[in-house]
Amino acid sequence: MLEVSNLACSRGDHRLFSGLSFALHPGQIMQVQGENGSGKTSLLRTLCGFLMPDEGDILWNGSSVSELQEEYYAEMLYLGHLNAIKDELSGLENLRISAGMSGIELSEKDAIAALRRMGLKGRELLPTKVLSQGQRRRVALARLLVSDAKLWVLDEPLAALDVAAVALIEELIAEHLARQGMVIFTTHQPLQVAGMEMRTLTLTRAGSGSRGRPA
Amino acid sequence: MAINWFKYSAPTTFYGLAGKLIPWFGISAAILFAVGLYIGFYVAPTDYQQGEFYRIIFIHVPSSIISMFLYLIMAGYAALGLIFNTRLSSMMATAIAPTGALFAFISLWTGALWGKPMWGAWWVWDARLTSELILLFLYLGYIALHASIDDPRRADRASALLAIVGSVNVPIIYFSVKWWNTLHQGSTIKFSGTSMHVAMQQAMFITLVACWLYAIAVILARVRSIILERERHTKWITELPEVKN
Amino acid sequence: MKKETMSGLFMLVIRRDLMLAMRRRADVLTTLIFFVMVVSLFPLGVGPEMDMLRKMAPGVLWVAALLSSMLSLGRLFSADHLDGTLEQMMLAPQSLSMLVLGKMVAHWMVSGLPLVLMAPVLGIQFDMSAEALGVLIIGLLLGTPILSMIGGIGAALTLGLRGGGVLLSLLVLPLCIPVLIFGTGAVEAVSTGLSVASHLSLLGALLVLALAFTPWVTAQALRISME
Amino acid sequence: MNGLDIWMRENPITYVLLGSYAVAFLIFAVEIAMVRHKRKITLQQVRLMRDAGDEE
Repeated sequence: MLEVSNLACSRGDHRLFSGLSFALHPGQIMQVQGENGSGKTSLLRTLCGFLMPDEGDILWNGSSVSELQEEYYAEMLYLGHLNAIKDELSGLENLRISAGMSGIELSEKDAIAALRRMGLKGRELLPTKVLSQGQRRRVALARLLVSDAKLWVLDEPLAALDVAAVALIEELIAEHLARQGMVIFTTHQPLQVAGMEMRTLTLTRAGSGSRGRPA
Repeated sequence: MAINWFKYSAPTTFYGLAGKLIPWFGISAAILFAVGLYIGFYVAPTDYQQGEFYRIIFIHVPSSIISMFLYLIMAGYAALGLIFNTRLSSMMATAIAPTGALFAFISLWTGALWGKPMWGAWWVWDARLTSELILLFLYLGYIALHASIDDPRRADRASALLAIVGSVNVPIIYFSVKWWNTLHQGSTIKFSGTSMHVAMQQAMFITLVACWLYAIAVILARVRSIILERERHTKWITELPEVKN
Repeated sequence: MKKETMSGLFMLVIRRDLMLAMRRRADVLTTLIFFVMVVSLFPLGVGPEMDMLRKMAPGVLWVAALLSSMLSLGRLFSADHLDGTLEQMMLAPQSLSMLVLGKMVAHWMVSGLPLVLMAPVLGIQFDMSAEALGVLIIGLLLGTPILSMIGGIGAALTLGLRGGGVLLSLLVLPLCIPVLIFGTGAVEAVSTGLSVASHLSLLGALLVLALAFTPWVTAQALRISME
Repeated sequence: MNGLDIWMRENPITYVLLGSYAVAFLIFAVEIAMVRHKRKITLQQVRLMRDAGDEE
């Protein structure tokens, strides 16, 4: 379970949000909403420990994330704006390496199966620099298939994807939630997960003391 | 919330306190400089080996000592700021760097001027002069790194780490330079004889204190500007008398 | 699914960086060519007297190695920073220091090791004796990894900054001075008949120190720079 | 021995005073001027910020 209490974050002189509290239980999904510059990405990056919050705590199963460190990282997966794939490497190599970095030794067979499910059949061995934006995003998203992380933190997972790929991601999220996983994400495109209550967290911009509240 | 008090009001009280202290430090520095140089030039006798040239030590030795200590103090403040996230310590570290660099420069300059009549060359690769030069490089690196990062928080933290790494390296560098120097039988500027005249010691001690007071005054003045700049969004800054009118 | 161990992850990072370096061979070659060129410029600058060149050789080779390793340091983290891989490394379930050490080792194998292998050829141009060459190579073998490791701190601190390359050299070069002193000192000790072992063991001690501390410091620097 | 060397040995006190102390105090003076200038600039900026804040 992910708990956030009284979180405050700022960039430079600018306070993004403060007094933010919410909890995410197994099997729940939450969308972070807000206009540009309201701190959606900063919130997700704070959850990953890249940014230090000004105030407040982030707890994973009751313990502080900053103390758990690697233990917490083993149970979470983050996909940001950047794909974290190398142009020089093939989709297969990229997927196996990124899985390896998240602590999973992935066999070639499993990696190929994952890439095929992402609709990259026949392109597994091409260097990713010849792939289109959407296809590269698919390579990055293939990590969702091979990860055993409980918490998914997804920043704009649907960017550059076509309708079929969006449907596939929705399916993957539904499977993950059915396995008692948790998802927190941002998106500018509508994302529907069948049979799931979508919670939303809205970050509002205000000079001081902007508040997010879960609906 | 003890931490909050430390974090938010320390610069507030410090700003006022520093403002009151600066004139005292400044004035006493000026008086002590005058006294120290009077003793150094009129009371202290001529050295029988080095003639009048030795009188450079009254500025050379204090500035060498201060430049080295300031680096350690800067690294100490930087470490405090990095570990405990206290803003004032990071600001102090930033304020110390230029003064430290200038003292290192003065030490090099006066060292060169001393070397010329003693050794016949402006620059000798003496262990102490070389270490001082490397120290100046370390200061310049710190200042350059701090200046090229826009986000003040990242600038403080990154340059703090550099200062700590630098201060760990300073003994290693000093030792290796000394080792290198003995291997190459380089020349070392040493004071002739074993005993310095009492008046020389007094003059040097007084100018050392004067340099310290000057350094503190300038650093406090600089840190006040940094506080103003960093805290300009807070209420207490806008209520300061010097900001109001 | 099998879990990666700490050493598994360490090896993975090295394998990955070597693989990438092999696909971008030009980068590796430029560093090496730079090294050869800088060294070859010295005789042109100071004249071809063999006695002087023999005396200068260790210093020239070491300074050139220092400069070439600065040249490649900028790439140590910047590519991974730009494409987001660094973020994923920070989220690895093993200590970031270990991954950083892996990257440093790979960087040394790609940029330091070729210099070490090239050094004897250049040393012959300077008419160095066989014994001196041997000591030079051992010194470079011990010293160039330290350059990669200290450089790693600088590369992490200057991540994503404008003018990062020059700034990086400004920060790192003063810290590398002890390595330079002991490395060249060892070669000079051969000709003056002093103890070579003491120089080399000091270099070895520096290497151990660097191995113990620089990965952790670099990991902290990366965390600061990623904020 | 060139001219400077001879002059230096004939006027050691002047050499020390001009070469070291005058330069050191000049550096101090420049530093003080820089610190004062910085304070002036910072105060101006803070006032500008405050005025901009009032108008909002």
